[in-house]
Amino acid sequence: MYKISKENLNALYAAIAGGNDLFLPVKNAGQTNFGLWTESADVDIDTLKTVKSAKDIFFPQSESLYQVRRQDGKLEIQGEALREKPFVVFGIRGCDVKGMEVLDKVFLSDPVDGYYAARRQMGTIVSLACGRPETSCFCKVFGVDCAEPAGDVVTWLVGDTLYWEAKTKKGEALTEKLGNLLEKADTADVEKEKEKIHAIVERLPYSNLSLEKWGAAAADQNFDSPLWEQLYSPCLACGTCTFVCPTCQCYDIKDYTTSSGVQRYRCWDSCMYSDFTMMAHGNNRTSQMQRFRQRFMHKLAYFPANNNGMFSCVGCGRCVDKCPSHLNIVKVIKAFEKEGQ
Amino acid sequence: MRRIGVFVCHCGSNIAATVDVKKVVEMALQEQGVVHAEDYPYMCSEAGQVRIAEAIREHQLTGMVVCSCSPRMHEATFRKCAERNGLNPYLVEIANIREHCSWIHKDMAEATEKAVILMRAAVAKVHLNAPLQAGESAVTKRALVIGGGIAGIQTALDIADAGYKVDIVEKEPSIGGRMSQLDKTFPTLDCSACILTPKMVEAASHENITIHTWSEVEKVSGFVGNFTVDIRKKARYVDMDKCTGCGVCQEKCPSKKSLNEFNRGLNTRSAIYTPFAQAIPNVPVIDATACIKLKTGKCGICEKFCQVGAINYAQTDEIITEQYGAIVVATGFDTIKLDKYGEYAYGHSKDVITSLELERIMNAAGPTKGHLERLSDGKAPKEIVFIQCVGSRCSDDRGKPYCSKICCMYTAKHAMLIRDKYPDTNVTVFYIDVRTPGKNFDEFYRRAVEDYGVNYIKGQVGKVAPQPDGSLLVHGVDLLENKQILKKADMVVLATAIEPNADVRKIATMLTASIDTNNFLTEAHPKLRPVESPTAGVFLSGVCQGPKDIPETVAQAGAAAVKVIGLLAKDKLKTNPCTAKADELRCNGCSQCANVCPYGAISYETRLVNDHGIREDRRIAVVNSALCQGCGACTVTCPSGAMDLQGFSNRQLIAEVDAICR
Amino acid sequence: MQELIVRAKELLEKGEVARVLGWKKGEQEYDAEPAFFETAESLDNFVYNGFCGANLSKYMIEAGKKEGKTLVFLKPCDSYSYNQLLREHRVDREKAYIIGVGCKGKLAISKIPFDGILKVSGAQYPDAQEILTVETLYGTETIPYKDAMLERCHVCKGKDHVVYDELLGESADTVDADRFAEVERIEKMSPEEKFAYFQSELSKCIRCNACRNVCPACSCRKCVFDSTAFDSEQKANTTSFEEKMFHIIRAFHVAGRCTDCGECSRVCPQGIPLHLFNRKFIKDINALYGEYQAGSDLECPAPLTSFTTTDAEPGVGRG
Amino acid sequence: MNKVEEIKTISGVNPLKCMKCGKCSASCPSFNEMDIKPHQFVTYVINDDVEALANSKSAWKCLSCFACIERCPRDVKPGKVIDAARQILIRQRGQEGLSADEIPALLDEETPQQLLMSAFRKYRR
Amino acid sequence: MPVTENWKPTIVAFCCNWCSYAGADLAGSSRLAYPADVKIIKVPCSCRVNPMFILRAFEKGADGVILCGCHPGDCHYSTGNYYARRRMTLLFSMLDYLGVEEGRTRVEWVSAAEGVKFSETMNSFVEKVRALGPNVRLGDLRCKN
Repeated sequence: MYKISKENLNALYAAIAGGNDLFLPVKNAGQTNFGLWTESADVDIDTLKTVKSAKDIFFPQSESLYQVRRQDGKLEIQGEALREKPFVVFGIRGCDVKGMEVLDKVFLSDPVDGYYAARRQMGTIVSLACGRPETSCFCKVFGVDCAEPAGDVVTWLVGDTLYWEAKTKKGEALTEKLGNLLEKADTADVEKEKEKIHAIVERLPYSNLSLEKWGAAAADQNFDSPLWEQLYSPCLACGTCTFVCPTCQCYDIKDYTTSSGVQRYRCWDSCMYSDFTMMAHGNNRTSQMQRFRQRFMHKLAYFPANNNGMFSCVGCGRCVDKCPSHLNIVKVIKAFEKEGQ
Repeated sequence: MRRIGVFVCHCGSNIAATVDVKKVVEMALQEQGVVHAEDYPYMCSEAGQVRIAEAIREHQLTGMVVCSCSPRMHEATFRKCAERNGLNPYLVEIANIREHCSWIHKDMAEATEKAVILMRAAVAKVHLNAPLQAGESAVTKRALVIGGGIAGIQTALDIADAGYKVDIVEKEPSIGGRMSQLDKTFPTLDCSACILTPKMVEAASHENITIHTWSEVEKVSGFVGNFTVDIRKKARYVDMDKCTGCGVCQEKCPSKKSLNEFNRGLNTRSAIYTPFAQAIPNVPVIDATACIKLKTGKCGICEKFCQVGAINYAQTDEIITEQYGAIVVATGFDTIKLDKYGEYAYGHSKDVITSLELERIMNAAGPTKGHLERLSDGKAPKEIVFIQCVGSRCSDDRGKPYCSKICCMYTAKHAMLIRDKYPDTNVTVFYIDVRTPGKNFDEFYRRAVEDYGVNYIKGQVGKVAPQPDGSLLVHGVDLLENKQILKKADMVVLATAIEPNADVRKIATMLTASIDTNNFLTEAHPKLRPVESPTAGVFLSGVCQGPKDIPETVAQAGAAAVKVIGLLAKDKLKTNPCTAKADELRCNGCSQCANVCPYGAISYETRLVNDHGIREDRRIAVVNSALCQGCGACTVTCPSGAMDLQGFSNRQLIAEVDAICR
Repeated sequence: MQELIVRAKELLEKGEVARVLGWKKGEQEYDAEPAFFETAESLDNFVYNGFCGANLSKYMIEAGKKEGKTLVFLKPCDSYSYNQLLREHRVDREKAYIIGVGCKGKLAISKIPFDGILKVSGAQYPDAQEILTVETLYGTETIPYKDAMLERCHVCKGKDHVVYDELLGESADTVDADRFAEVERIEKMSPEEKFAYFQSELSKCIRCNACRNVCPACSCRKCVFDSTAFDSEQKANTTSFEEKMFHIIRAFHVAGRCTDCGECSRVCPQGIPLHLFNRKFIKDINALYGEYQAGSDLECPAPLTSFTTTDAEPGVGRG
Repeated sequence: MNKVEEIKTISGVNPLKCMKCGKCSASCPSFNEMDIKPHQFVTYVINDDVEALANSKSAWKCLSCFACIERCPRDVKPGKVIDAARQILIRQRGQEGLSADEIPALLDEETPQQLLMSAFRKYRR
Repeated sequence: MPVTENWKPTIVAFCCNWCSYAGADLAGSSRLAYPADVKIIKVPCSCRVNPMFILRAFEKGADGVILCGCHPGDCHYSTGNYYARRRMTLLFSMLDYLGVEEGRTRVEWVSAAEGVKFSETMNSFVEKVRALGPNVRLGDLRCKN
């Protein structure tokens, strides 16, 4: 284990950024999101939750796939280059790291998504333990230990000191590169920090949600529940929950005409939208209740059914914070929990 | 996938000299969907159209673009050509590479590049054009003529004689207009009333003509073939059906101090009056601002003396609504106000008068019973000076920039008449130019000089100074002699500029007919469509379109009538198919579009809609395509884009934008 | 709050209304959600406190499609939105029973700057306190009620409802700021500063459409930005200022119709002050075409569907 | 700048607008004193003969009463043209005009005030 | 796109069919030159121009957009340009508010008889846009590669 004092972090960032792109939480107009580090960037690793997760570093909100040009009456197709430059994501929390695992299941299983795979390959994840978990956090429910997140490197911010521990080969390579910026440290402070965090997690209101009613079996059991009709009604059909979610992975593919031809790109889509998966014959889910149900059933029933029980929720709580109508997955889980009693 | 043909016209050298037409053809063939492109010296020619026809057949075109002159010139030509050859006319677009390109650019490379872009925009639009079918609307076989002067009367008579109903709306108590105020007419010197009155009588007695005098047009809605017009019939206070026109009321009326409008305010009339003896209808009106009974409730003398009980003080304005297929504007003219011409002392001296006032003075029914006398002292003038171009041909804000056209001739007429009737009265005319184009016009003017000894001096008058002895000192100049002239005169007559009647702007707005900076109504084309307004179904007759003398006015009145007859002879009109249409799946039924529709073409109905499986009753906008004129105001008001305009759809316009900006 | 429940139960039991549209208790005090109540028992979960900021008027579009009357609770500012929907034939007045509820200013949990909030006291109606006490995982804190209030409440339109069947509860005067001060501040900036400001704010936009979907004026069945027919569909964000089209057009579409209810800014997950777009139009409309408050009545001509012949020319105010 | 342009710039007059109506000459109180008449001024400008205009008697006979300027229907304003001709001359000669201090000495009962004012306008700019 | 001396702006001019398009025709038949940068799109009336078209033009790479219609009061459809006037007044005010350069947008009323005005308007508008340089602020970066 290594450590570096907080005041030297800028030097650390600069060192990481040499040869890598460095993404980390940056504050812009009052909000913190992952962004590219520059010398003038307002780095903010104190904010627990970035508004959007770190998902869009690996799976951008919109990305070009290829361009079609018309040359002398013929079409010429040029694919977008895959990520070649290595990059580092710093300050990613345990829940978001877990979110990457979910995305991997989608994008790295056959057929592999080349764009995503290239980014995963080139990216090194430096996670950060959560010193002050929030009311809306319930990562524990999904087996995430926010005191000891996964990642190529795990870091802890204890007081004015950042502790650094490489966990993988990628992480070790990065650590090596940083040379004597990091100094050796013992683990005592970190152990104490973990204990403190675990104690807080126990006091979180949603830490003990029961997932008994969920999992693969729920696909049949819960689909026709009358609860959906009650739960969905305040839903505005906006995409806030999907866009802040670290695991939502649906996208749409569209064309855009530019001065140099047609650009085909993909962009995040939301199952909450009425035109989601709209096809020539219409829509396979016509009511908002169906769309609302889809989102939660996907996260808590269909996904585990297809992925050995792995839920596609990581308990980050962003949707709990951001839903304009204060609807969220916690309320859904609790409603089904009560139903049984 | 569209199969588009692009036809590039050289227009002789009009286009080809500045635009590389071969290059445009070459670039057109690069465009998606373009299966054929060619250039030709004159696409609009018979031979050019044959080539288009062949291309349509050979390449089975489903859309075409003609790169040529403005669509205002030949869009109709090419659309008809397409239609004849089995291609819907609305699948044709014009790229205007002449007026908007070759004629304004000098550099060939630059002009060619622009022509290519304009071609691309048209091709992009054609991709999205839909075949449209013109609808039909019925024609109301009745015409409205606004204004009952010689122009309006002649137009109405010609239309009526062709067998169609015509209504004349005249704001004065009688038809007749300016011509009824004139004494004699040039160049024949026949009596104005003698030739006008028979026409007035003919109009009044014509079975197809309805005359609304003392009436004004209040509101116009609808469109060509189907106008709906509200006419305000002002309270006359005299029952038209009962009155016999005996005239006793006018004699007995104690309120006699109102200025006589017909005599240009040179004398007074009673509160109940007919403007002149031959008035049609010969039914008086009561001037409510002068009538003692109407103002104070006391009097009622006319009622007492009226033997048929025609007086009705309780009458009020009445609005009648009528349907018309065509509207003719014949609102005529007035002389301009002279308050900005202090140097001519008009208004300071009673002996400085306008020519129109002289007409009344010379007229036997006028304020002096036809005796030429000074209004100040009643004496016969021995020296009369005429000043030409008062307020005409002025580039400052005091007058009008145009030539009033009639002044040279009527001044010659006045001078001649005076010299004829009063040989010992000297007449001097100060002129800038004497303009006498017209049959027998110059001869007429020369007679004034040669046979009647009228003294024509070239040079504008600078000032008219009233003298203590009652005479007028005219400061003039003789430019040919290069001498200044100071001339003592007993009377000065100003050839005052004429201008369109003050009401014409209001009427033009109601009709949405366009009007120029001088308030003359604009013709659809200055040479080829001189009696039509750009607004379909609205025609122009007389001076409202531009200065004219009587024969020209009558000729134009007849021309306007022919256009109206041509329109009314049709049972159906093809309507513009480029109308708005609401997409029922996206319409919110919010009514915003109806609020901006100038034609009331949008209504709402609740109907069952199947929106991708959701079936529900929805309030949906419905456009009446017979009423819609295709302005597109509704389309922008519609936030969801449900309302769209056929032929100028959102996607078509965006495609053009994209093509230009790419 | 209790009186609202009593009255709602009464109307429900008498059969005068088929359902009640109000706010339902959430997991915390501050996450009440809009909800339909169809039985008297379910009303036990009804809540009305300082955190019930959600404007319920837009839900009345859907409610209007259901059988029978819906009782809806509208705060004074919500009633403007309802009126505007009424004017646009989007709701059926016959199918609504409107109780105008009092409002003492609504709170935003995001404005309470403490981590790990567990409990907030002082926001309970009708006994809202001047100081809120906030229990958190990391200790107890206090904050003045006013400091935690939504921006819109600082520039409140007033305590009067513009449409209602009956009124319940008292309102408080919460105005302590000038509605147009922020717009004016931006107007005074140089073009470069303005652009930098909006670029910074709009670059946060994630196109989640929360602002649009919560907006009572954005009640289109199919938004142009979801519609391929106009070739205006937009889902992606690709540039630093890419959302301008969406936000400018959205503001334009609601210009003259936006009641300034402030829901757009309340729900934006990225905290973009979206009301500054709408308020700019409102300010311009007031200055150029006369004072106009959308939703205040059903008759007077709307600014963008009317005109005078002497209106200002485009570009008015430019140098 | 040549003289023609100069005179156009000083006077602000477009001589081509003149339609030769003669209203200026009819209005001019100094007409009989002038060798070149007011309606002819523009002709000299058009014919590029500013020299003759500047050296004419008219240049100094114009009273600057502005009657022609007021009444000109074509916005040609001969008074301004002749004034501009004078200006050109004065500029050539340099500063040797009447100054305000000299006026009291020149005053006498017989001299109309208007004449003095116009003289001042003419000679002192 | 770098600003070079040879840089030419892209200008979209929306012209109503009845007045301004005819005014442009008159400018053409009178041989009154204006820069070839101006490309005219015909619309039936100025009220047909949706603010979206204007933003779209900018997004796709236009450097200036001008809207021409009949003079207020002279609209062929009687009221269209009055609505257009309000819409554009508000839109332009918003664009100014967002920091878009004022010279990039303009509305001008040009009648069918005003060929001279059309040409002068286009000349002055293009001059202004040229001075401003390429439109960056409203452009969509996707169009600029």
